[in-house]
Amino acid sequence: MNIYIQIAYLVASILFIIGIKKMGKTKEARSGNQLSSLGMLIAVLATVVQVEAVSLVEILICVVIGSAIGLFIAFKIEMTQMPEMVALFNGFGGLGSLAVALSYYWLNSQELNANIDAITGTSTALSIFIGGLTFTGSIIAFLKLNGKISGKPITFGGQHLINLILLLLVIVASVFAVMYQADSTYVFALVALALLLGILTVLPIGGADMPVVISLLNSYSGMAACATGFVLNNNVLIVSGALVGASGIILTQIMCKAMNRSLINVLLGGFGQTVSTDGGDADEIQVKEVGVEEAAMLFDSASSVIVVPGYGMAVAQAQHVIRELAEQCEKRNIDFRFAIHPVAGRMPGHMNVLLAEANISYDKLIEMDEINGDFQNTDLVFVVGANDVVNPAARENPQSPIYGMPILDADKARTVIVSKRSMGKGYAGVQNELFGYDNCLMLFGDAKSTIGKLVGEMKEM
Amino acid sequence: MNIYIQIAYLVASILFIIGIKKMGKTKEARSGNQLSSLGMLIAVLATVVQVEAVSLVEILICVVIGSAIGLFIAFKIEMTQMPEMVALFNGFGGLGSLAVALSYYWLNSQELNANIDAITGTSTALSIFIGGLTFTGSIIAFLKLNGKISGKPITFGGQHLINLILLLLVIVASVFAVMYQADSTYVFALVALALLLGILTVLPIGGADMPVVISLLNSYSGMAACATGFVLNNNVLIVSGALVGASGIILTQIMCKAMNRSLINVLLGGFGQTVSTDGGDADEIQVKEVGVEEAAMLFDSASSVIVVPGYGMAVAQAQHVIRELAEQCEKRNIDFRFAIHPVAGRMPGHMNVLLAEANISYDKLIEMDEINGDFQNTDLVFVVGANDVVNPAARENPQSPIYGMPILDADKARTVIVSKRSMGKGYAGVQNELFGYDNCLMLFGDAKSTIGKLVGEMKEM
Amino acid sequence: MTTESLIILFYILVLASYLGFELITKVPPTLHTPLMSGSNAISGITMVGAILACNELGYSTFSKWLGMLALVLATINVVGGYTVTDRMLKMFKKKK
Amino acid sequence: MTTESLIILFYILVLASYLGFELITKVPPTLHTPLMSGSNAISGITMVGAILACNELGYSTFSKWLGMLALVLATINVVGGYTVTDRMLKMFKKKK
Amino acid sequence: MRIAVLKETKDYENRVALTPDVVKSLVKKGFDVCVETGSGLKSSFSDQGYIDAGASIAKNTKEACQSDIILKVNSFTEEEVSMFPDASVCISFMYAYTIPEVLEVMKKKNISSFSMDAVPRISRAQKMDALSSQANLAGYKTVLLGANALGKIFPLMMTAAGTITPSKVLIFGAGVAGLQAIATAKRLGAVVEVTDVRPETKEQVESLGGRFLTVEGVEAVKVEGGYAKEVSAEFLQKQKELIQEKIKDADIVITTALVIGKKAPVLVTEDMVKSMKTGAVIVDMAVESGGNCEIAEMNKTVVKHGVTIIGESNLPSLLPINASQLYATNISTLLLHLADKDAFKWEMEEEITKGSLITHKGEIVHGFTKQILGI
Amino acid sequence: MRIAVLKETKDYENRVALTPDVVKSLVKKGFDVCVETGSGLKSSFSDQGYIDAGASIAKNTKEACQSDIILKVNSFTEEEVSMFPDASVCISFMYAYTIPEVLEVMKKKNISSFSMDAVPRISRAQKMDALSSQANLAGYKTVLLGANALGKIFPLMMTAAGTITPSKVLIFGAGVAGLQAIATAKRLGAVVEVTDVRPETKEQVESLGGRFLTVEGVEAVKVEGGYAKEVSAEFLQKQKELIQEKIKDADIVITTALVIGKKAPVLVTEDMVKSMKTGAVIVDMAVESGGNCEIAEMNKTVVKHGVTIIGESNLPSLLPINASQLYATNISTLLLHLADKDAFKWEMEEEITKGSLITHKGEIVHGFTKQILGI
Ligand SMILES: NC(=O)c1ccc[n+]([C@@H]2O[C@H](COP(=O)([O-])OP(=O)(O)OC[C@H]3O[C@@H](n4cnc5c(N)ncnc54)[C@H](OP(=O)(O)O)[C@@H]3O)[C@@H](O)[C@H]2O)c1
Ligand SMILES: NC(=O)c1ccc[n+]([C@@H]2O[C@H](COP(=O)([O-])OP(=O)(O)OC[C@H]3O[C@@H](n4cnc5c(N)ncnc54)[C@H](OP(=O)(O)O)[C@@H]3O)[C@@H](O)[C@H]2O)c1
Ligand SMILES: NC(=O)c1ccc[n+]([C@@H]2O[C@H](COP(=O)([O-])OP(=O)(O)OC[C@H]3O[C@@H](n4cnc5c(N)ncnc54)[C@H](O)[C@@H]3O)[C@@H](O)[C@H]2O)c1
Ligand SMILES: NC(=O)c1ccc[n+]([C@@H]2O[C@H](COP(=O)([O-])OP(=O)(O)OC[C@H]3O[C@@H](n4cnc5c(N)ncnc54)[C@H](O)[C@@H]3O)[C@@H](O)[C@H]2O)c1
Repeated sequence: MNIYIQIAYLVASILFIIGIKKMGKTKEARSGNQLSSLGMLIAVLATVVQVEAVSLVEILICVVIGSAIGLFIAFKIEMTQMPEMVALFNGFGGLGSLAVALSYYWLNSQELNANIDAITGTSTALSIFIGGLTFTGSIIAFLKLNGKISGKPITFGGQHLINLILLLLVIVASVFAVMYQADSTYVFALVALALLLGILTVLPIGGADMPVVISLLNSYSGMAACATGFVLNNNVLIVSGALVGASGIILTQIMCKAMNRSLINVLLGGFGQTVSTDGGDADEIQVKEVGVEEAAMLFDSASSVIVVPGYGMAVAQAQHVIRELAEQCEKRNIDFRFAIHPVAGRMPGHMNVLLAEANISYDKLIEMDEINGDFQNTDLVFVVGANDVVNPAARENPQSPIYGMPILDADKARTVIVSKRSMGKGYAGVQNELFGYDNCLMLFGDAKSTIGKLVGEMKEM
Repeated sequence: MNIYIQIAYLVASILFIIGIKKMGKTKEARSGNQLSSLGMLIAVLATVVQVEAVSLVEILICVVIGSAIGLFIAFKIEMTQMPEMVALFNGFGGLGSLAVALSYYWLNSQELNANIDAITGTSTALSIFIGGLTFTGSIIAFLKLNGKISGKPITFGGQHLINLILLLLVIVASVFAVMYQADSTYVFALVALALLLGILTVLPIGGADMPVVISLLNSYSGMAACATGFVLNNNVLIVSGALVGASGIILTQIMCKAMNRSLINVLLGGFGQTVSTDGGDADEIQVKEVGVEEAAMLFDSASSVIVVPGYGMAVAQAQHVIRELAEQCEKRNIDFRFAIHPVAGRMPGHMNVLLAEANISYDKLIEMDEINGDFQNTDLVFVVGANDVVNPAARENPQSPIYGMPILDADKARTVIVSKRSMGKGYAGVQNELFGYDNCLMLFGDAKSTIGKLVGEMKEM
Repeated sequence: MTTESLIILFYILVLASYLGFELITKVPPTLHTPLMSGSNAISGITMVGAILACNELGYSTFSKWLGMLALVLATINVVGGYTVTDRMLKMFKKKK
Repeated sequence: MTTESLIILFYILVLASYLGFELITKVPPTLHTPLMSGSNAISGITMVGAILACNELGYSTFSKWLGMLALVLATINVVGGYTVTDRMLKMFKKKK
Repeated sequence: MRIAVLKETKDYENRVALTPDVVKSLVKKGFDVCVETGSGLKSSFSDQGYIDAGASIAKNTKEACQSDIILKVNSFTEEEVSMFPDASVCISFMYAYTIPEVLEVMKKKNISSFSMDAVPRISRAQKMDALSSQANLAGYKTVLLGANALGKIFPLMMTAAGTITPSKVLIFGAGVAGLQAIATAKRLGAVVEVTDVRPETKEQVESLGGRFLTVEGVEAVKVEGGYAKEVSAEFLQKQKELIQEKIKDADIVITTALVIGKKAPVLVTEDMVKSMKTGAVIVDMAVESGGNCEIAEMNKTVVKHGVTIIGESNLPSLLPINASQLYATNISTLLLHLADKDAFKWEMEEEITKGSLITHKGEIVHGFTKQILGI
Repeated sequence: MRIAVLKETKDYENRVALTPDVVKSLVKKGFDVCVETGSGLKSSFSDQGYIDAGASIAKNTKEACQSDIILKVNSFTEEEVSMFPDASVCISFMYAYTIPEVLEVMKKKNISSFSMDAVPRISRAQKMDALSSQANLAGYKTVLLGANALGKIFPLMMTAAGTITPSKVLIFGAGVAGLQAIATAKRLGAVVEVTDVRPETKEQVESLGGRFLTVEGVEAVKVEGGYAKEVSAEFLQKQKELIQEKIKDADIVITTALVIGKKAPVLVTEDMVKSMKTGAVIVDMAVESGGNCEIAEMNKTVVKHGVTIIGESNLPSLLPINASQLYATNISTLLLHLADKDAFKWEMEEEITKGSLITHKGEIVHGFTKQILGI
């Protein structure tokens, strides 16, 4: 191989590395993605140069077709369909790896009748297996997210046993395919098994777990690429495949943690259903949770923030950490104010006493009537242990015991984050529908400790 | 090469990586060092197995001699001599690399009359150059720290020019050594030049900058090992050399930052003198500065802390961050109290007002008379913007205008950290000798912002 | 392939994997989807393999067709993946 | 050495260097000296090279003597380095 | 419609029913407002201020009374009511069950009357809740009175001349007034301890930095509509023991424990007073309904057994400016809820109307009042 | 030696020179202590308390005076001094230059006297600095008096019945008393603005959360030994303009500006008072030395032009328990510095002795006093 091409591959690898690194930070993610695509371009061009136009036309046609389809899908889809698209692309990638490996195998074993050595053979089998599994698994995930297949986990008795048997068959088929290369039955059996396993392992998983599965399959497709690299003895494939494989695994783990599930649980057939944790007292309200890190990012990207303190702030004694939050926001030139509801807390002026204790300047505290018009132009409202005073039922539901009480129109803001410990009710003992609104995210936990962590995150950003 | 040996090398490389990673964290550093030494053992054993006892006796003798010397030095020296020892070892390592490369060169070019290809030749030259430079540079650093040579920067006119010329000569010698391998003059010239350059580049640097230089030379010795790896086509050498080289550079940079100097400044002949920043108003008092991170570590490892607040805390309005500090300490079960001097601040009860505002419980505030006996059993005293009230002159110097005023015996604690903006004086306008005491470290900067950072560090630990 | 070169490739594998681990140690949840999507696009590097695979004369052989199929699929993965990721990331710009 | 194998070694070099950078991004100042000392010990890996270099029969040749010198020096670096580092790190234990 | 503001006649009363600001807003809404001369003087609002706000000034009560709606802070006297036009409407703190004679006169003149103290404490009526708004101010004032009468300072102070230990404030009852008292005493730096019969107040007290004294080993107290109902004898006994223990160290004792419609419970007995430190202070906020302290005297500050006992019956009135402001908002919000500029709505089944209407065209229609008066 | 504590005779004086705690420590050190009966009553210290602490009780002043050292808070009267034994020593707040007659009597009886107000304000004498300790308490009390007289509350309060804006407190002088006043007013939630002639007080004021009103465009004021010296007419003019502007919005004005040994500067003129809001309050801490407010009246609370003007001359005395505690520590520390149980040291060149000794064996030796009396 030409040394320049090798160097191009090296450069591409480095670009991938830097790209991945940057994609872990909000501010640099986009440029990271661009760098990595640049790396890809370099790698592809280098390869095209390397093959010295032997079959340039076909290559060109294929690339054009692929690009057209890719671009079409990428631009057509709605933002809400992103996760399923990722699954689909991932599936294509997996199938691609399978095809490359199979092509290599076929070329050598059937067409050239050359012998493939054990190491290369093993790599080929791995590549086929992982690629196939990734393909069908991703397609199932795609269909589930798409709603074409029920999002409910589809289970049947003994599925773990069946999967285990299939896996054993995969190994057998691989060994035979490497040993008896002249007979193509084995390799096709391998392909079929891989495809089947992909379907069977993903089918039983509930729709809610799909993101984790996709992330894992993504990691697999990286490994498939890596295996292909071993087949073709190509470094850039190995580096980028390994990179994707490893970072994918870590990402999967992070996502599992965020969902409170263990990776092992997902990796081994555990792959089971999520236990539905929100029951009982939340009645019908479906809420979206948010983590501390994401909340921190939301703060970071807001340009105006209004804090609505309530009795929960007093209970948690969170006034001091809120002052820190204010300092963090002011550092970022975020417009930061407090909306004080006249009956927030349990005594007149309750919030005033506490916020004064925390040394928050009087002119940051805005009365309800004055600030109510501003909510709709506000990026982010942070409700800290308030409940009744932001309950839209007071405006909208004549049956509610608090109907007629003036409230803070927090719900009108672009995004609302609510810090409270649970779905517990407020003084008036009524359900708050705001928590189920589309623009509302719940940050569960004691206000003092969660906001403390939030501030910690912001400091690091 | 035997595959098991290769695998052993791979394992050793991984152990080095994990070891280095762990050495960046206080709690794991020791186990990290042990892992890395395990890696070294594996690599050495694998190599010994590989050479198949061709010259086992000599090897054994050399290893025994080297080990004996190493252990002797390592155990004999005082803790305070650590940095110079590191320099010495580093020098030996550099010379070792030089010797290996030279040996290889000699063997092939002179003894076997084989030809060394260009790549290997370049690597050899690099290895010799870097190794030689590292050796003499380290030795000079060692002698400077040791006091055998004056710690003062030794400068002479045109030294940058001379260094540049020498560098050019190095290149010339290298090229010739590779091209005319039969003639050993060039390679010896290269050795001589490398040794000379090491002396000349380090000699002009002041003793205070030595740690940075050693770190840099350490990084160089890693590079030398790496170059040797290229010479011998040995992966473990490359991996560990690169690892040491890269982490050494980063470490150097971190150290530069901590010293407020730029790496470029050090890397290019800038290597110059530090500008002595403490002049003028500090009179003769020589103080030791401490950084936020190190202060955080001191807090982390203390089991009892007393905070002495003074007027500067009031000016900086640092009471709220101090509460956070208290919370961090309490989380670690550190005994945390405040020593309130009766005239701290500018009005009676000044500290009480502020600490009450920050919601610090009354029973954490201890009167002077009650707490004065406890200082000597306290790990860490944190003086925040106090000055006169901890000035030992009040106890010891009858000439001082504050003589006779009772003070807090902060100086009796094991370690004292003082947070203030500068060497500015307090209300009484007198110098405070405490700041120059052996157990006293200055944490310069506005109390609120430095303590804020300190708390940030502690949260991350 | 010789074990010699296998070992070297293994070095690369191990180092790259470790690096992957190190790089993605603390990603905020908002970035999970784009990161997934972006690294997915990278795994489309099989495109390189695909190009090599269809570098045969003639369309007649199975392996050639497979190679071309692989190329189309990998290209979709690469092009679609990068574009979608970019679209997602555009939304993260600070609204002012 | 062939350029082929040079490139592969280069991969290893680059990946290892990048990893080194990533690993040591935020070390507290207290660890500066032990870290320096510890990684210095690692650079004593030339010991491996030295063993290879003195793997010749007879003491007579210059290269052999050089190899043995290298071995002694590298051993000092390795053994002394690790021991000193360990001594330093022992002091970091939490006093209770 | 024409609204009249009468001058308060009760002793120790400094408030006024409407302030110029509120008058202005009512005038804007189309009401005529007439203020009896000198009504606002004691709360620093001059006649001129009212005139500027658009009100007319009546020379005397009689002249003022020639209105459709008559407002006051305290309950109307027989004399005043007899001056009202027939079928007019009046609003004030009536505590109707305490003034059957006046109700008689109202009956004769077909007067409709609303009482501020009877406004139901529901979420949507919070803006009309004068009991809360006045209790809140009272809670602040009670601490200031206590602090001012004490020969010590509140906060901990470490000075060159020695350390002054913080004062200990013991508060009975964590209702609206009690909570504000806690907040104010904490702000000034005192150590605050609180006892209440309602267990949910523990969290509220702690949210303000107070220490809650829990009466151990007794079952919880029933709460109805936010008010504490009569509690068990066992509880009161245990509470008493706890208090006896704690009161010895207290520098200031503030009692706010009311049980509506009944005599206030005796929480501080004479024996307890005797056990207190010389120089300590008791402020009894319940003195008007009999006093939580056995030996408190209404509207007097007395020193008994070395303890200063303050028995102000009308604490909000000591902050007349703010108290009038808040009361004026309360009463005008109620008025605007009940009527527009042309007429009253008389939605008899609406909760607030129903809760606060005492007499309607002369007839007593208020359940609780009827019940107490035995009608 | 025997120490006597005399009962205070001055009006409005509630303090006592020694408290039982301090008596106990003096007794421990070997002194005899004798307390005139009833001395501690007004500050809640009973005779029994002193007896328990080891003192004896003297039936009357005469009996008490038969001692070596005689202590008091306020300066001694001619009558008292005439009862002293020959060559005895006495200590109190003498303000010696104001009582030449008494000094005469002392001369006759060879009395040595130390004055608490003359103790030099050096670091090592801080524990004896009664001026500071008393000023500190006065600063706290002045805010409480003002807050109590105001018809509003201090803090911002957003309630269902409307928002109460925070009170504005304007403080003149950021000495010891002024700073404590700032801290106390801030604690209670007021918005505090402060003016002082010494520029270094800006930082101190801000350290307590107050806003400093800088008099622009005038050079800094000279300060000597921590005290403000007379300031330029230009400064005073500019300051006046600033005050005229700010005083209109103030709810409470507290003046603490003293210039030692001189009549207090007039900072608040009658015109300014007229421009203030009805219901506002002025507390003049300098009323004893002429008053910073032109129309303040000593020991009276008057309402003029709608503004309540409080002129308490003896604020620390309103916190007698703490004030006595601190004073007792101050005076006993001075005493122990000057003497042991057997005799005085008479180190005439020592700074504290030199600074505070007014008469020595009858002769006036105190420079500043001599200077003012023109001797
Ligand atoms: N201000 C007054 O004068 C006054 C007087 C009496 C009654 N009220 C009434 O009190 C209510 C005040 O409304 P509000 O919105 O302030 O309070 P709220 O409606 O009572 O809601 C408080 C919320 O705080 C949450 N919370 C409690 N502890 C927390 C902690 N440690 N960390 C985080 N969250 C915590 C609770 O949810 P979780 O349990 O899920 O955490 C609860 O839902 C109104 O209904 C008002 O009418 C007011
Ligand atoms: N309490 C009273 O009643 C009273 C009254 C009058 C006088 N005094 C006198 O005041 C003194 C009090 O002693 P003290 O130890 O509390 O204070 P101090 O001796 O006056 O020292 C205060 C120190 O704080 C530092 N500082 C100022 N601003 C700072 C900031 N933003 N961040 C960090 N440090 C800051 C200053 O050093 P840098 O400039 O280097 O930062 C200064 O050395 C005593 O001498 C006492 O006699 C007390
Ligand atoms: N829903 C609303 O909007 C609203 C408005 C105002 C008040 N409230 C609620 O109404 C309740 C009563 O408030 P209030 O200030 O009028 O109370 P209150 O004046 O009736 O009583 C004061 C407090 O004294 C307590 N108390 C009674 N007997 C006692 C005893 N023996 N020992 C100790 N404490 C005793 C009561 O529990 C109460 O907390 C509170 O819960 C308050 O939060 C609700
Ligand atoms: N070294 C010590 O230990 C010690 C002890 C106590 C006090 N001091 C210092 O002594 C100084 C005086 O304290 P004090 O309380 O006795 O002061 P003070 O009673 O003499 O005066 C009060 C304040 O009024 C100010 N003032 C004077 N004229 C004014 C005017 N026209 N307008 C506005 N303000 C005016 C003064 O500057 C002073 O700040 C302070 O600096 C204090 O910190 C020092």
